[in-house]
Amino acid sequence: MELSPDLLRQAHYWMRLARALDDRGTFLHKQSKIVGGYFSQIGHEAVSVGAALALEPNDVAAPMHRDLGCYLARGITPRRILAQYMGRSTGVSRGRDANIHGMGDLNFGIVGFISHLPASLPVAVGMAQAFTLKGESRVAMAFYGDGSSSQGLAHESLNWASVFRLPVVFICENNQYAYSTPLSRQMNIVDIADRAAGYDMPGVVVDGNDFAAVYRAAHEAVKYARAGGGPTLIECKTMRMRGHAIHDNMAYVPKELLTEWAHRDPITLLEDHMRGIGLLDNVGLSTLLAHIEAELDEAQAFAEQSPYPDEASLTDGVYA
Amino acid sequence: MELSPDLLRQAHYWMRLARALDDRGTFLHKQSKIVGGYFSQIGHEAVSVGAALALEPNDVAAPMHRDLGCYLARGITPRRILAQYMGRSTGVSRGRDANIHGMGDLNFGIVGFISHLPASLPVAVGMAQAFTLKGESRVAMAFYGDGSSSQGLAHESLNWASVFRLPVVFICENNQYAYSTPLSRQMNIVDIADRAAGYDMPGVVVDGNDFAAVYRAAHEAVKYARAGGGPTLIECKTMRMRGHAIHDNMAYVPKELLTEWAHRDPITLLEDHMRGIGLLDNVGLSTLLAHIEAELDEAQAFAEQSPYPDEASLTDGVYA
Amino acid sequence: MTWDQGLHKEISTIASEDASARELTYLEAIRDALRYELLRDARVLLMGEDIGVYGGAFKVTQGLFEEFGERRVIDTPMAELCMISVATGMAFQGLLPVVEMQFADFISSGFDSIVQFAATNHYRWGQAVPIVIRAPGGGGLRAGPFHSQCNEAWFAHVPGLKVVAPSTPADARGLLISAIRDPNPVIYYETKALYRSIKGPVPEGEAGIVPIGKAALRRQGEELTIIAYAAMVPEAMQAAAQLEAEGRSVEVLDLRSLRPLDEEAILASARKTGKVLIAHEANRTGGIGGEVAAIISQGAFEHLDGPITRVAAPDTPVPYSPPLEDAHRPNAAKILDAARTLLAY
Amino acid sequence: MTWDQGLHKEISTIASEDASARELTYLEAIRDALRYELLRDARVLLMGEDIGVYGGAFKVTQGLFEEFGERRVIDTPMAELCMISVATGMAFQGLLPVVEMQFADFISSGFDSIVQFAATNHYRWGQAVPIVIRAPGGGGLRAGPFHSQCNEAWFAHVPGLKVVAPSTPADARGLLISAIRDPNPVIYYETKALYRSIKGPVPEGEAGIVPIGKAALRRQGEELTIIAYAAMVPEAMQAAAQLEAEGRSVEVLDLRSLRPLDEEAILASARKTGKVLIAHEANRTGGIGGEVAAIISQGAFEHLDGPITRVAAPDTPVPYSPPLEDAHRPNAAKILDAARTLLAY
Ligand SMILES: Cc1ncc(C[n+]2csc(CCOP(=O)(O)OP(=O)(O)O)c2C)c(N)n1
Ligand SMILES: Cc1ncc(C[n+]2csc(CCOP(=O)(O)OP(=O)(O)O)c2C)c(N)n1
Ligand SMILES: [Mg+2]
Ligand SMILES: [Mg+2]
Repeated sequence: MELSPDLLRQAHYWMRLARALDDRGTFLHKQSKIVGGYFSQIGHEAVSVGAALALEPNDVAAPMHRDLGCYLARGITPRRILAQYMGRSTGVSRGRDANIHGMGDLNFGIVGFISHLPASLPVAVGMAQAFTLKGESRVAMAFYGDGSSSQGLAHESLNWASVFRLPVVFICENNQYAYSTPLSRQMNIVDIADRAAGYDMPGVVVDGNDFAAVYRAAHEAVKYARAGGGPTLIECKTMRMRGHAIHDNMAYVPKELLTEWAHRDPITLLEDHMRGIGLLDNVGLSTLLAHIEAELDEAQAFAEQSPYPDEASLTDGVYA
Repeated sequence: MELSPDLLRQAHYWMRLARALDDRGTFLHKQSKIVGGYFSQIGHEAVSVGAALALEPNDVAAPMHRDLGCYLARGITPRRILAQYMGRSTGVSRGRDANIHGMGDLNFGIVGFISHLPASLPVAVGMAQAFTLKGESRVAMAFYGDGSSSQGLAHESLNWASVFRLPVVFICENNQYAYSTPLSRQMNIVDIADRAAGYDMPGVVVDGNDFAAVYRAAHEAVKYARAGGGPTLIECKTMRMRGHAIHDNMAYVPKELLTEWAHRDPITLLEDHMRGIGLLDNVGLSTLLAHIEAELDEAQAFAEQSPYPDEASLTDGVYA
Repeated sequence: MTWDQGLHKEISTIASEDASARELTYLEAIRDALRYELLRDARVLLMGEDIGVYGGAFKVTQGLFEEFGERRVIDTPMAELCMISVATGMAFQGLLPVVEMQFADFISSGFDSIVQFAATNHYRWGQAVPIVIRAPGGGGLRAGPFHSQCNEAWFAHVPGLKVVAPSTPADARGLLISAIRDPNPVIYYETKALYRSIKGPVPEGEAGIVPIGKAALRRQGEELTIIAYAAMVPEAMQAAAQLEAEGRSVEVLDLRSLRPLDEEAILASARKTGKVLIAHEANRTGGIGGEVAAIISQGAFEHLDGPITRVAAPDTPVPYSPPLEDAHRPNAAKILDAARTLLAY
Repeated sequence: MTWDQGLHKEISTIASEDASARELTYLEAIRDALRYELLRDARVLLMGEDIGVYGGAFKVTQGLFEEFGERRVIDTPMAELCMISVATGMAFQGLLPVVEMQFADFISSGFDSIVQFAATNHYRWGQAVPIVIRAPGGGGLRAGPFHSQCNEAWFAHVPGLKVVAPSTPADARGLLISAIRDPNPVIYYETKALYRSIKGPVPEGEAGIVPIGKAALRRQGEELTIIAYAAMVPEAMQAAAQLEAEGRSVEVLDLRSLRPLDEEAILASARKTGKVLIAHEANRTGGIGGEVAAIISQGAFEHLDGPITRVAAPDTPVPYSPPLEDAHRPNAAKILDAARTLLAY
């Protein structure tokens, strides 16, 4: 499948935006403008954007904490995200949930993330089952990590989706670590995608730093799901390029491993490709980056000027 | 591997004892002498006895509710079991736990069963990890069913055993049903053993009604585990020949399926084989059965004459 | 009666919808509510282990699979944790799932998803979770530690959840309908020991819907209030009747709803009688009784004429052997004893 | 200080064993207890996510992997439910595992195995389960609904479990040593907000071991008792000091052990002062405060001079935004307010 110039440009924008928003967050955190902890997703851009762009607007996704690109590409704005990080009333969770947690908005088909991993999987399965029961031609996508793959709920979710042949796309982001824990302490196999066979579903391994590879696999899986084929498991091999969260200097990661992956940065790879086929040049890139910086400046200003939630609202919304 | 006459005779005794004790329980339940519910294990004798006999006395097992043969073969006596079913103070749990639950006694390397399936798996994994840490050459065996295989804990346990390469033998008793639920509602695959590949452990399918097949596979797996090879998953294909528990008439099971399996009764199969090689004749069989009936008569009398626990002991033993 | 003798029986009497003054068992009333809601609202569906073809371990859903088909009455894999989250996902997409735990004891296997996920979505990001979790609880059936639990206190502590526990057929129906229509996750504790042991008049149609959060005064009295719920309500009524025969005037308040508690009704009764006894089948320490006592001791302090007294199960698992279970389980006699002491105070 | 600013810091000061009058932080005291027990008893081992090479999310176990090696300090897969059962299995075979939940919030993922399995084995078949589960709990750190929970009440309701929650460095060590030596499963709640914010003298060797089930009278007084635990103890002390400055005499009782509760100490203090305020960081409804109030209202009824008062978090998840979290979290000022009202009663 040839990827259209338009798709590549979109992908480029969202991946650059995710990266820039991530950097902005780090900067704001250093300035103590961000409340509490902060998760970087650098290295994950091709996964989150590649998978998200394979969905239709009417589909749904349950992203995890390094899928900023998915939130953005589906329509959660940097304004709302920065306001969220700053605990403002204009943040996605209106100051209730922390950093990337609880950033859900079903108007954009996004489920709010919950810490307890891999909770995103079964909720996507349930949404997919609702689609099936209602006869809607929609697909649910769920993300989980290599660490999350050790949790029983990962098994229950994949199995449930398989038993009911539900339209779910499981994106496993294998970024080599779960907090400080290397793959060897989570599993005794090389490819998590091998487990798909235990559910009679397709299991695919892709280069998670290659946007086109992620997009193609996800697109295929979405098509298959929508056609009634059932779930697919896509394992994206990538690398978490920062610590688990901002406080973690990841001394436990071998330097060489980071260097190796740094040479395969997903944005650089995409840009090299786009330059090669004449879709990008230096001018185009600086224009885009300037545009993004301006967008983030505006978003930051919006967030900083947004009020904190009124403490009188503390108990609002515990019940619907 | 040729099975020794002695082993076959042992197996025959335990399988016959399990079957007779099971029948006795049904009889006593009809007489309202057994308290509460009652689980039959008919059809499972080759699995529970075949697996248990592959263990050394110093090994441990965490059996489930249809593994009567395992309890017996490891030394829990019919006396204690019938007293347990009758809620007597001489029962294995001293009247505290119900029917086949909580019949644990580590003097015989048996863990007390808990309802919440498949709780037997991780506790066996933990015991195996203790053996490894202490440098003991012991093996832990755990049982679970086709229904239990849908639970996340099954995944976590197999994965944990694999990651730490622990001496565990997982016996999956695929008896076609989980309560009323057929395999097709638990999984979308034919062989649960296929999932072993997802943990890089050997996965074996055996005829669970063939004692020799179960024993050989279990023996192999125990040897492999003891040699440091790690865990093995053995799936035993069998059939639950009664309802889920005694109240269940299993109208949901196709008659033909039962007939088909009735022709492959594990005890008949073993006895045919023993007759064929001259280890059993009619006289030998009647002698054995008479011996077993006498044993059970004595056990029943013991149980019936045993006192109920004193209600003053109600709160004893909540804490160690 | 033990759990296998009778409790699991197939029933031929599906309550007919047109009977005008129906007498239903507690179990039939539950089924009636499920059927009524399934008929009324296409978004309602049932999910659970063995609830479809088999009709459920206790036959509560018997006949519904045949009537509504496999898209509305769904037999699931054996995976409680996933099941709760799947129900939550369905609710996100406009369905109204009613999930059956085979026994309340197994709700602990789905606990994580209930307390962390279902309970918090609306507060965190405004997404309602209209699911119901049916939990057949309680003992007295010789079913031992894993088929007799009363674990409602775990959930009564969790903001975002509602918890109800009916004690009559009418409430069994009326509260279940409310639970299904409630936009929040509701844990519906149904009492196995009441399934077939009690029968009573049950309203039809939109009549008799019981709001969540309202206690029911089962009996008026002046000298003592017994606060109870679920299986302990009939026991409390029996104790109160006996005391009346002895010339004492006792009020019985059936909580029905454990979260939210009907503080107003609790305080009103406590203020009126000045003496309160709380009875529940759950373990004493950390049970609902503690919360009720705290509410009263704070809100009706000046009206109290005696120590708030709790009658509850001692702090052990539910034992199996008959003499042990009988000693363990609170009942009318134990309530009576404690009530006499309190009345004499 | 937020959870990422400071809480996760690497520490260079491993407390030296021979210092005679040591001042340790709360966190150092926990580590000291772990190290002491690891040295003393070869059966003791630690298990958890990221506790080995990394030293734990809060660096509580820092240095122990290096000192004791991978057989004593075990980095595990991310699987809390399995972890608890594995620990139980290890305990069956003579080991004494101390399991770390990365945050107390994640204990719900292992809940099933704690309440159904670990808690019940000894009652059911006589098999002791000497495990400890460390649960770093509590808020005030801008960490939101999933990294701030106080969920001790779930476990305080379960027979067979013990639950402790130290508030001082000395107790952090003394109770952890007791927990490790206890033949029962003990949930050890450690308070993240106290990790590095308090320092105090910590005994060495076999000195200063704190028995489970004994409360500590932190301050004597005549007019009012404040009962608290964990993070609310320093807040209660601050409130009491303020009240003293205003001429009032306030007693502060630190529960330390939540199951079993020290009923004797609770009742003695309630009888003495006649006015009781209970403060905890957990949600109000169904919290430990209810149980304590019930004990007092039953056991010290005649001595009460005012309504038993609770200061606790309102019934919401712990919100993230600073003004919301501050409004949510009980503190000295809120205790003071309530205490003044009660004193004026
Ligand atoms: C049930 C549960 N236990 C522990 C944690 C704490 N925790 C947060 S993220 C994380 C590692 C997750 O690893 P992975 O799934 O590989 O995702 P990654 O962070 O690498 O993207 C852990 C252990 C959690 N969130 N949930
Ligand atoms: C967590 C949990 N949920 C539900 C049950 C109720 N239950 C008891 S046995 C059973 C079926 C078990 O099926 P399987 O594992 O195949 O074992 P089998 O009974 O067929 O031997 C169910 C659903 C349970 N014991 N545990
Ligand atoms: Mg990872
Ligand atoms: Mg089965």
